[in-house]
Amino acid sequence: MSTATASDERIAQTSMLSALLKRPEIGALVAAVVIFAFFALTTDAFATASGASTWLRSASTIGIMAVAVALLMIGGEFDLSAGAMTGFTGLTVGILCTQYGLNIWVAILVALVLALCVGFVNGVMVMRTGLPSFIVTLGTFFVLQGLNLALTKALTGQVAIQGMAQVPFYDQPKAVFGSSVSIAGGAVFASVWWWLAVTAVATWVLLRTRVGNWIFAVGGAQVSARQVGVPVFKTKVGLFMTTSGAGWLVGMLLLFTTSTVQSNTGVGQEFIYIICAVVGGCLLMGGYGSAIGAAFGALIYGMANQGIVYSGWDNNWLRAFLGIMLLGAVLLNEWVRKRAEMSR
Amino acid sequence: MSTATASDERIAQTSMLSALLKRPEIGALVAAVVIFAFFALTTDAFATASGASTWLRSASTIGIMAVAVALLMIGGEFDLSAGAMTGFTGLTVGILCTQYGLNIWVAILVALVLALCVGFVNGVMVMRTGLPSFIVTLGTFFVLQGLNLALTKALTGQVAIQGMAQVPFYDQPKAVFGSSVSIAGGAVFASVWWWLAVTAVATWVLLRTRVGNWIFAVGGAQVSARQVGVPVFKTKVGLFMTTSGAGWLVGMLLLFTTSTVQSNTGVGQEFIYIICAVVGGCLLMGGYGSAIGAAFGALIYGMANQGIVYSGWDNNWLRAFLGIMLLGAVLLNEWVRKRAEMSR
Amino acid sequence: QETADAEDRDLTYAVITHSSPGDAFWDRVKSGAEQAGEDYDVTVNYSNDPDPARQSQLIDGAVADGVDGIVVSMANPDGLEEAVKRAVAEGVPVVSINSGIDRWQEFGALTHIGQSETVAGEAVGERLSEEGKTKAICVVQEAGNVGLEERCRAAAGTFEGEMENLQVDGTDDNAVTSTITSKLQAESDIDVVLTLGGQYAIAAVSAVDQAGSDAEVATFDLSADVVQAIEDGTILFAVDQQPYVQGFLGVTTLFLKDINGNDVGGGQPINSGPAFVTAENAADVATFAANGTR
Amino acid sequence: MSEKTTPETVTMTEPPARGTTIVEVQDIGKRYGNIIALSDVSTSVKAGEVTCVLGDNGAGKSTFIKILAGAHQHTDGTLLVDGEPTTFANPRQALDVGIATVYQDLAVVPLMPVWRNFFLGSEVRKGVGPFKSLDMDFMKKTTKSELAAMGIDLRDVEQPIGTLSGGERQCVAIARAVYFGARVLILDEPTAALGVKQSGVVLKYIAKARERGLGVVFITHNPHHAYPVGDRFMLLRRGKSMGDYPKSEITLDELTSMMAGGAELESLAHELAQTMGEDVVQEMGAD
Amino acid sequence: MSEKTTPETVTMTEPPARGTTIVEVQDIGKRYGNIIALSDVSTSVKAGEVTCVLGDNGAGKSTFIKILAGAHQHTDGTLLVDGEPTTFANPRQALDVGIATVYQDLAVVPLMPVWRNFFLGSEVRKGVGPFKSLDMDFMKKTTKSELAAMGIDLRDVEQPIGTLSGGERQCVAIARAVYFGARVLILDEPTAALGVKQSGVVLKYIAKARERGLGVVFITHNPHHAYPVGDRFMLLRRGKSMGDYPKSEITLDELTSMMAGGAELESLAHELAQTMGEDVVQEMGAD
Ligand SMILES: Nc1ncnc2c1ncn2[C@@H]1O[C@H](COP(=O)(O)OP(=O)(O)OP(=O)(O)O)[C@@H](O)[C@H]1O
Ligand SMILES: Nc1ncnc2c1ncn2[C@@H]1O[C@H](COP(=O)(O)OP(=O)(O)OP(=O)(O)O)[C@@H](O)[C@H]1O
Ligand SMILES: [Mg+2]
Ligand SMILES: [Mg+2]
Repeated sequence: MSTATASDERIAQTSMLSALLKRPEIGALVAAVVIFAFFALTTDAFATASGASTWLRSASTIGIMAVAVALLMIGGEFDLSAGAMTGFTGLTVGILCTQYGLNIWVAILVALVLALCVGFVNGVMVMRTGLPSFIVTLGTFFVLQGLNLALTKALTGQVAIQGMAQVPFYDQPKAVFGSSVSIAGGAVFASVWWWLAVTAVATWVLLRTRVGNWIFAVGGAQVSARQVGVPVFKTKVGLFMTTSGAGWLVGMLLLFTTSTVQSNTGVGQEFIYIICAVVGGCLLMGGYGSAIGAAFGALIYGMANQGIVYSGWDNNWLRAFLGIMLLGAVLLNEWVRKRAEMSR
Repeated sequence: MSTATASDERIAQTSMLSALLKRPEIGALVAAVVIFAFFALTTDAFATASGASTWLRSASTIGIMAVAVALLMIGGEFDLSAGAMTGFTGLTVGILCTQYGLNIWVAILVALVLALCVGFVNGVMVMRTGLPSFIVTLGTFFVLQGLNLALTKALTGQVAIQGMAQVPFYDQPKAVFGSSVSIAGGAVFASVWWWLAVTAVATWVLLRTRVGNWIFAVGGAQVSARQVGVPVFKTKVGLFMTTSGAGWLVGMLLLFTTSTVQSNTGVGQEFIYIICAVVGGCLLMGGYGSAIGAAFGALIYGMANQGIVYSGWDNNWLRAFLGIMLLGAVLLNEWVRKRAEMSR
Repeated sequence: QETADAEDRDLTYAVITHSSPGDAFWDRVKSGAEQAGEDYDVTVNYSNDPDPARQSQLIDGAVADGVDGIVVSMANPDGLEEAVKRAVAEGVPVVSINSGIDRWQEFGALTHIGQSETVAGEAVGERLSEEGKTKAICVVQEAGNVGLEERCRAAAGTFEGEMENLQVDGTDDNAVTSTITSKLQAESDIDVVLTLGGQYAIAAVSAVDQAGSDAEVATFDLSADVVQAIEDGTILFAVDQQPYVQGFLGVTTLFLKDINGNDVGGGQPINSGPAFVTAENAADVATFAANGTR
Repeated sequence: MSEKTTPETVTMTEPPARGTTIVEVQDIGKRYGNIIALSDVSTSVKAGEVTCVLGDNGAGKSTFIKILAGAHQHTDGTLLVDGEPTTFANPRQALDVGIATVYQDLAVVPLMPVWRNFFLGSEVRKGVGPFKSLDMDFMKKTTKSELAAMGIDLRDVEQPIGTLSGGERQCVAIARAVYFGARVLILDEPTAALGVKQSGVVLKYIAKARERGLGVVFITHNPHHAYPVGDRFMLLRRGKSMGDYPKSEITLDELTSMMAGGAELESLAHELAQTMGEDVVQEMGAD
Repeated sequence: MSEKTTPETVTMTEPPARGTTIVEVQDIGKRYGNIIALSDVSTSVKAGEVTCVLGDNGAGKSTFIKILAGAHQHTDGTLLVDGEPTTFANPRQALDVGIATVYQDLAVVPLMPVWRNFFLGSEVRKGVGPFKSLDMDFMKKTTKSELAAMGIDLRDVEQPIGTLSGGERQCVAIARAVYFGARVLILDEPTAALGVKQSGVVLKYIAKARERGLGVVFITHNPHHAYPVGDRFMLLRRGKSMGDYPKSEITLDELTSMMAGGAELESLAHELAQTMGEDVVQEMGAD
């Protein structure tokens, strides 16, 4: 990747490895390996096929959102409605199918369109009013949260979708979003494949396409990007729509894996996504980061969460352990990154 | 305030009012007035003395934290542990008094020292590691949340403090933190006075002292501030300690107003503080904002929250209403600010 | 699964509930389960998550971990169906507690130890009607929580008067008090405030006082302060679902199955409550409440 | 625009006939809130001509060219492009009619690599349909060679542009504008941060662009840079135009003293003489 | 430092004896990761002398002065202040020994008003004990008058500095350093964004500072600015020192051709001649 003139006396040394070490996700990768090793050595179940199946599953849905949120963050914006969006789309499909008997695929499509609309509205509001996205999407978050609760209660009389599995053709989307295949004795859920696919596509877009270039630019220096002719408006609105689209995907994965969604599904998760993205090397102020790093961040989170349970530590301390582990991972991450900087 | 040469032909017009309109809090002030007027006109109880007593009370504790968080945000940092800190200090005092029979004032002092230590650690970690404060204080938040639950449970066998009112000398701190005086038929709680005092001091520090100058500078351009000799480290650590000190104050106010604290007190509130600060005109990336604006932000939040109850709207929609109101307030805020910009 | 004899008690049970962190009710379930673990010298791992997807991951995780039995609360049975069935298929005995009375047999659980939020809620609704109340608010401290919503819904179902939910922000005590105060100010004909947790009852008492209303307070769940308040007459009654029993019996059932092959309940669900704590019997439960076991 | 594939040193397409007016402004003005940064300025940019905009600090030069570049919208007067009244909603529109700009604050994204900055907004792609991806090799090679042509020998085009020296960054911005400038090239103090050699290269570029029939707007504080390449000189003072002179009507000395505000300069030279000695002031005077 | 209350135009305290070495560097070097920006540079800053640092873009000039200013720490060699080996942990320490700096990127906080930026880090206060508050009137007045002395007539010192023009911002940074510079004044391309008049004022300031016995380090690309005020000329190329000449050993022409890299400049002039005509090149050559 490096095109440096090897013979330049102003460069101390350079190597193939050092190019890799420059990548923003390297720290998260190392932290993930360390956490894996820790739990693999201290607990029995963690490194088994069925153990891995559990933490991969829990990392996958968070990971998909984290990758989308990472793109948005690189583009310099936040989406606090991302968590509630996963519930919103799941509830939409659930209500349309169980209460109104709509065809399940049509319901899925309707949910997608609604999600994209919300993303579009978020983006347009942010760009047109000049308000920080943190506040605009917080408003959307509250609205979605209220809708999720009030509409679900009003239409189903409950706060969770029931009887989804009895809906006609339920098996078809279930195969796409909620099935699992057994590999070496552990179930690998569809969400894991989706996660891999989303990460791969996002990485390719970010590093190899024009749009990726624009995302970095609008996040790093919006005025400058505008001055050299980057379509800032379109790029940002597109990013918001990508995030809400990812929310739809995760909503479907949740709905068809567990065959239910609750009105409070996803509430509070929006920060987990941001955390994963930051652990994965994204800058909060935008302009720097990686999609694959966010995926590693989600993996760290998923592994820590499940590993603590396997360790059998007192559940009341769960949060404290999680906090310490998170800080540890980020510190390790930073240390690796600094070392990489030095040796590049 | 303006020292512009009145006769400069390059300035279109200038006035005393326009200097006021330039202030970052002007939008929040207008939004607060609008929300007040709205609920005063549409509900009976809102504008009565006892009604005002209620929304002032709920705004006050949020307001104190919002002001501290606003200072920190102007200084370019976040503190996600601020919410859990209010619970942490209250629980500390509660446990020390009810379980260990420590003198109540000593317990209050111990809690203050602990809070300041946490703030100090937050600040030092952020400055020494170069990690974003968003992540560092998130770690602290998790740790505090875990401690609050696990320690309270381990030491008291409960998840909330019981029997606080029976502690000796309970009345003394109650008078300082938890009393209320009746004004025009409505009870004004001690927290409201504290809120006013904190806002006034913070505003003075921000606009009229050297430290205030430094706060704006470290938030606006840390490298530049360092280059001209601003003690960046001290300023930022001091800000973190201020925030955790405010967390202590609010913890005391909660403990002595309700005579109990639960292990999940304050969890999730950290974002409310940030929201209030942003509604009050603070920039998320730092370097701009106002303490008094954050106080208005808290007022808006408190009024909206209670006003919705007074209006008797379907409570399931609470969040949706709150979201719409928040967006409305911020949009109004922005509109006023833009107008002010134009006419300055 | 090996059949352990009384000497070889190297047993591990997982208790997986749908509680949110720090919830007082579920804290007592946890205490009961852990006490049982201590008494029988078996390992009890408690974990919880209100999200059914996460909860079913916890169940899968426990199965992967090779536990000897699972105690699970099924607030949202649809969401847990696959995970519970998988566990049963793997030969892990499952006992459901608290909620899920309609589905446990279908999922292949050993038994169900109740009672659910529905039963408790219905009892409260009836009781309030008996007290001659006509207009109530049900204070929900966590929006969208399945268990809390169920309590209010069931209470409203049997209550003869009018009952409305009031959402409050349970993590801000000040806001809880203020919001209840506002509601009482806005609708002065409210004559009872029903809260869903001990702490919130205390806040409701001060809110009633603040608003100058003559509503009374009733609550789910106990705490030392609540018992004190009942004795003082500021709280009308508290309904004790005896959560400790649910945790304790859940583990006991698995334990007996393991060491003795017992089928506790004999294919029927077991009831764990509810019990009402009023001014008459408050003194009897005061010490237990202070211990955090009732 | 992004389909260029010939790695020529300076690529310019569509040169209009020499002397035709490409851009014209009439009584144009700009306010920021109540601050009047520019008012009543009229001039035109012609193909094959270099218009130098001169003036004190804060005179409104950058404001003026930001209007031409589409970065700001004028609040008064008219902007005509090819005779049509126009308001550029954004710089993209200006770029699309062939106006490329070097901003005084350079318009670079500090954290992005040099080559990505160079091609930002006009990326070169290869492949077909939805699988079009960046032609990274070509872009890196072009960046390196374009900069080398300006005398900047970059270690690594992957280096974030924020870590370059001030002058190196300036050169990237200039090379970019020259590479993409199709009809009009606007340069706001391009030589400010440059060494003598690099300044010479920039002047050469300006001369070449003029040669090829581009209209050039050139802002500088150095009369020695402005006079050799300029065809017309527009003077701004405190947001107002003080005149628009063809080269034939003005000498270097007149230009210098106009830029410095005439009489004032002399008293300054006098003062400096008292502290540094007479001989020194002669050198100064030449500047 | 912050207790100044005399609103003089240029306040300088503690002038050391002329000719004493204040700051000295020996074989100093700086790496950023594996990039060697500076290596083996030795020179000294003496009281009452102006040291000009010259060199191409990216030669390492800014890196060098950032080490003197405490903004970066050197990775090799020694920095001596008053003969003592020192490493400044931060710019505050350098300021405290009387070294004031104008950075190439100016070190201003864009959103803060001009007057707050001017006094940032050295605020003037009044009142006693914990109730000390900013002496806002004095600071505003001083800011306005110091800028006026440089020929910048500011509309409003409350204006955020980010809305000033490039040159106006530059003047604020210079005026601030001059005002607070006690023993050493370091200026990194101070005149780059300045008009002819403002440049003259800056040169006058440098001469005055020298007169009062301050050590000055002056970086510029303009030999016409460097030669009149400089006492010694240090040339950097690609991070290495190419020599350190007293004024007596060098003429303006030699300096100019050294800065431009000798032969290359002539071929450049030749090229430009072909496009612009002979007479033009004469002017160019003089630069
Ligand atoms: N933070 C950094 N990381 C990596 N390289 C850097 C960094 N800062 C500067 N450099 C490199 O060090 C070299 C010297 O930079 P410096 O800013 O000192 O040059 P300069 O002589 O001031 O140039 P100019 O005249 O253009 O301002 C440059 O090639 C630059 O790319
Ligand atoms: N966004 C803005 N808001 C308010 N005033 C502004 C803004 N931008 C520029 N100005 C003012 O407009 C005037 C003209 O600025 P401009 O940048 O056009 O000057 P300039 O001629 O380019 O100066 P220089 O030679 O120093 O770059 C300045 O006095 C500046 O303070
Ligand atoms: Mg300019
Ligand atoms: Mg430099």
